[in-house]
Amino acid sequence: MPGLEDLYREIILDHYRNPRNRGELESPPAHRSEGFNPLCGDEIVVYLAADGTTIDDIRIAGQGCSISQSSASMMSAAVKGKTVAEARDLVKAFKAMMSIHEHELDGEDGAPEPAADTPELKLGDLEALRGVVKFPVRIKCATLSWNTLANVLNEIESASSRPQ
Amino acid sequence: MPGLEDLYREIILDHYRNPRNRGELESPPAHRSEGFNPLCGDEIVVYLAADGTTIDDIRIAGQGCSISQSSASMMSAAVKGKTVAEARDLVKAFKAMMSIHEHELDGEDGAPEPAADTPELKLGDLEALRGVVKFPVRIKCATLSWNTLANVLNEIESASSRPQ
Amino acid sequence: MEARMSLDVARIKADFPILRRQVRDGRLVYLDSANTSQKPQAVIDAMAHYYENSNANVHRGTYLIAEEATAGLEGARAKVARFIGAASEREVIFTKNATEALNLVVKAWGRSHLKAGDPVVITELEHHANIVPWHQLVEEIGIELRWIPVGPDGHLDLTDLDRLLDGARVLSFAAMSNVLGTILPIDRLVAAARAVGAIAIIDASQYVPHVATDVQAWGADFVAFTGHKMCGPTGIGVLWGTEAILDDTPPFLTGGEMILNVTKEGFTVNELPWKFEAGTPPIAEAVGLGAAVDYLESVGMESIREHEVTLTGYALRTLTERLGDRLTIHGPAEPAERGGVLSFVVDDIHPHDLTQVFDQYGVCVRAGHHCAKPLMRSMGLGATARASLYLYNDEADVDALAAALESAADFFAF
Amino acid sequence: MEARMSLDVARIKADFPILRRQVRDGRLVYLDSANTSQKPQAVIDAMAHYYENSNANVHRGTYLIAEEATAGLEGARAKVARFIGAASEREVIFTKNATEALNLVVKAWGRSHLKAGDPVVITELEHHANIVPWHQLVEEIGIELRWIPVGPDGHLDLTDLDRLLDGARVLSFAAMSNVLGTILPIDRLVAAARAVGAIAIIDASQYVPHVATDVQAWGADFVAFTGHKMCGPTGIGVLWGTEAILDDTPPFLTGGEMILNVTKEGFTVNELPWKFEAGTPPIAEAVGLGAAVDYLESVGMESIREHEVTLTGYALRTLTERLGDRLTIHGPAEPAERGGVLSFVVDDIHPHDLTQVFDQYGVCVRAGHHCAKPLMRSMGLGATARASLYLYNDEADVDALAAALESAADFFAF
Ligand SMILES: Cc1ncc(COP(=O)(O)O)c(C=O)c1O
Ligand SMILES: Cc1ncc(COP(=O)(O)O)c(C=O)c1O
Repeated sequence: MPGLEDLYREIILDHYRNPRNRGELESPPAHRSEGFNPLCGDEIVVYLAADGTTIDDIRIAGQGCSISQSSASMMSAAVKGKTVAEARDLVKAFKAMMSIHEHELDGEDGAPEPAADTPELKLGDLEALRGVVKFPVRIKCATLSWNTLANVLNEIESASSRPQ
Repeated sequence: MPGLEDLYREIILDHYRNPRNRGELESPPAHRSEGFNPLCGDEIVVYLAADGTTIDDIRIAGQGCSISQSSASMMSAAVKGKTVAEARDLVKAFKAMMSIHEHELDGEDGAPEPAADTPELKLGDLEALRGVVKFPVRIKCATLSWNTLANVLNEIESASSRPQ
Repeated sequence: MEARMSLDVARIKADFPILRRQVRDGRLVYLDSANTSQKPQAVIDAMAHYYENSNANVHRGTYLIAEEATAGLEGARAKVARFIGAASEREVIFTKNATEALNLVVKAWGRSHLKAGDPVVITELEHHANIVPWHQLVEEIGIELRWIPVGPDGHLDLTDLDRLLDGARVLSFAAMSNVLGTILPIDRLVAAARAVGAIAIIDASQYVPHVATDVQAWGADFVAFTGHKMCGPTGIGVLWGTEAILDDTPPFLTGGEMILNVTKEGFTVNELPWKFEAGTPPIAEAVGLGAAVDYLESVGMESIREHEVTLTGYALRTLTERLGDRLTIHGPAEPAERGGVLSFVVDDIHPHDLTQVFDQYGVCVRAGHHCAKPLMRSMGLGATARASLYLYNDEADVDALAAALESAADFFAF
Repeated sequence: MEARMSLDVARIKADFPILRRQVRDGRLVYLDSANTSQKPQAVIDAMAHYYENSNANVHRGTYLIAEEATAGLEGARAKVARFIGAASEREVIFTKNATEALNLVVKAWGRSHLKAGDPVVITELEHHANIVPWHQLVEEIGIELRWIPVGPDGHLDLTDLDRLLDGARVLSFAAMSNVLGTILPIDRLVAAARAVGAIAIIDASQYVPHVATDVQAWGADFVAFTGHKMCGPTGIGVLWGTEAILDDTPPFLTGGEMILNVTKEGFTVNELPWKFEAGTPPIAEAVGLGAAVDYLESVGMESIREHEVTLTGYALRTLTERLGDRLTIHGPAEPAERGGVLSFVVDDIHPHDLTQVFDQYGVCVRAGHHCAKPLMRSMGLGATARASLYLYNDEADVDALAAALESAADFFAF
């Protein structure tokens, strides 16, 4: 589709057609969080099993467009087996790629965040989503699963910092 | 003042400078009602003594512009000694002169009310206020005391229809 | 195939400057009027003319342009009153949009008249604007919210209506669904509400722009709609109510304009309609809405409706013929029973991806839940694509949509 | 006498098309900007351009013009955020006017945080928009409303401030009086509120259009103002709040846009700022307000303030010299302590009669209580005439007012 090559990369369509880690986990013990894109109706549920600080398993449920589904699929593949801290860095790196700099007054002159804040990580397959930035409306689709993951990670951290 | 001859007739300025029936009545027994023009801040208080169906005395307090004050002054002179029913007719006739036809959808094409509704009364001095119609904002000034009077008349009627 | 049309759509299109715009190397094909309508030049010019000649605050000034501004605002009110068949312009309240109008009803009338356990009946196809304010009353005072279900044909399922309405204090419903296009059985619903002593509230946001409306004939208590969907500007909506119920409703937003008197101890409210209009009203927007009413009347609401029924029929046929089984169009099959709102899904292509492809062809269609999530859930859908028609659309627009659909179907056919 | 002016007012006047209008055989002398301001061509054109090129609903569409419309709305929010020194545009909520903004605070924050007996402190010079919503809370939950008095010099009388603030939960005040022009001691009042743990609410409706504003420097919790007084359109206002307090405030109006999810059982709110923006927002109005901010910044808020101080001084001198003892101008005598809002009375001539005569000369001045009846009553006045200045006024405008005043004084000198 002329004009949409940057959006619909082959690898994205592949993840959309064959989503990885699709399904549910029993919760509890797994952590569970829902995310909504109020604008187009996408809904995502992230199930995450972490025994200690490692992400042992992750599953994705819900429905959405090719971008939100493929992003979720790639995200699940990328964080599975990683530590919570590593997953956090990935979230940051991914959102930075999506041009989202938190706590920034993003007017036209908003200066980009210092690079120091943005972990230099290999995003691998996820790089394919870089083209989404040219389609501002779709950024919310691409980041939906990541924001939902971030909520789960927060939950895990606050649970582990609570006195047992 | 060129352009304002129709508004500021000599008789109006006379009533403004020398308001008739200015003051208060002890209430009760006199009826009392307040009127506000929310647009320019005019306030009027009408005191009315009616023993039976005749308006024995009427007094006007409050403050306002030349139009609202002179209209109130003329109104008080016109209704003093009249019956409640006669006063009602005067209210109607005066409002008709002010181009106010009640319960009319007053868009541009709003047909004037049938003349039958408008009692043919000699308005006397009050005719001097006819020029106010050319100054739509001032119509509310001119009618303020009349609306307040109408409230008092309603009060009297509902009181007299109540079982003693 | 050229269907007989009563409107000269080419001439109407010329009235809307945005439709001359070229996007992505083609013309703009605007098919999202259920979301917001485009504006004719006459409306845009009326507002510019107001600002360039008569801008002043209303009801306050004692000078020429303030009188002109007041006449502009109140003249627009009279036009709207006539347009919807109100008994008097005292019944026409300007709000900022339909959402504020419905919130006013719920928060001013509802909070002062309802108590814990009082049943309020709405339908499953309501827009969030006619749902969430009621949810707030559930939380706040414990009213009971009941839902009239929607059948698979896109019509209300009224089997249990009597039971649902039993003891109800309120029946509130959309005159036309913004997702399915369904025109609701307004007379029957209002009569059913009356029969149990409930008040009737109609969200006519999708109806007033498209079908000649007579609020007195409906016999409801409140009717809400919004300016930007009827060729008018953003920033203005309308609440109509009978004088009786408006008199019996306490003020909502408060401040300037809506008072007769304020002291340190309290306040007295102004008369209708100003009692419900706090602060500086949307003056230029009212002028624009008045011009929109003039425009719609000059075209004729009957002709607009006829045109839309014809074009909806054409769209239903064309899309089905060209896309075949892969396409599902939701809502009533019969054009006469619906407005020109077509929600559809294509197998294996998410609506958001569909509309992304459409955009490449300049075709503007919305994808999502259309602010009607309970309906979407009851239909088992996450999202639909929704094309919606208005007086400036023609068969060429529908053809452009069909072509874009085919192209998307090809692209995503793996 | 030609005072030194930093603004090229002749050029500025040329930016405002309405000021070219001839009324009653003369030019329009607009001296009612405290009521509503005039609009520069750039603002009028920005809105027309929006409707002619990019009109679409926001946050919903997946096509080009919907993205442009969203960028227009959110770009305007970013401009407003910068203009008032907000920490983030998440803190900037678009309402329909300042009145809605203040009602939102009272009805959403106030109703959920205050209880019977809680003291709320306001001042005697408030606009009804910062009085009547509190009266509603007195009726509804029995808060205690306390009033900081105003002295004969037009300044607050702070003698009893400590006692008034004792136990207070809220201090809410106007940054600048719309009747007297008084600039309130903002820093001192916010600090006093902080010291007793009260939240601080500032009605900056008369301030933001005229004086460079830094809401973070003020350190208040909420700040409200209105678009139409700052060269922007009608139909839009702004509520600024700190993220902390906005997060701690339940939603107010509800419906589309402000939700994340809706089910039959309840709803989840969207993030800031949309949580407080229910329904279709004032999109074109936001675009217009953004253009107004651009315009004011291009002139420079410092220059505007300097110009107004100079012109206010000129007006105070000129009117006093030419009218003598018959004229009383209320409010602070020192231009640096006030805005260009001149409320005056002339012995034996009611303000409404004064402004009627002014109108014959094309001079637009408001007569009345200016939506501040408690202040009027405390000053022993029923009404004043109020002339108010803005960037497009010059000495010739003041001279025209003085001439009209003399003529009125002659006419009514019996
Ligand atoms: C001090 C003050 N507060 C609030 C308002 C209300 O503004 P709006 O009518 O735009 O809501 C005004 C102006 O009318 C004002 O002068
Ligand atoms: C049926 C219905 N009701 C209410 C609304 C809300 O209108 P607004 O967003 O103008 O308040 C809409 C449109 O969004 C609608 O389609």
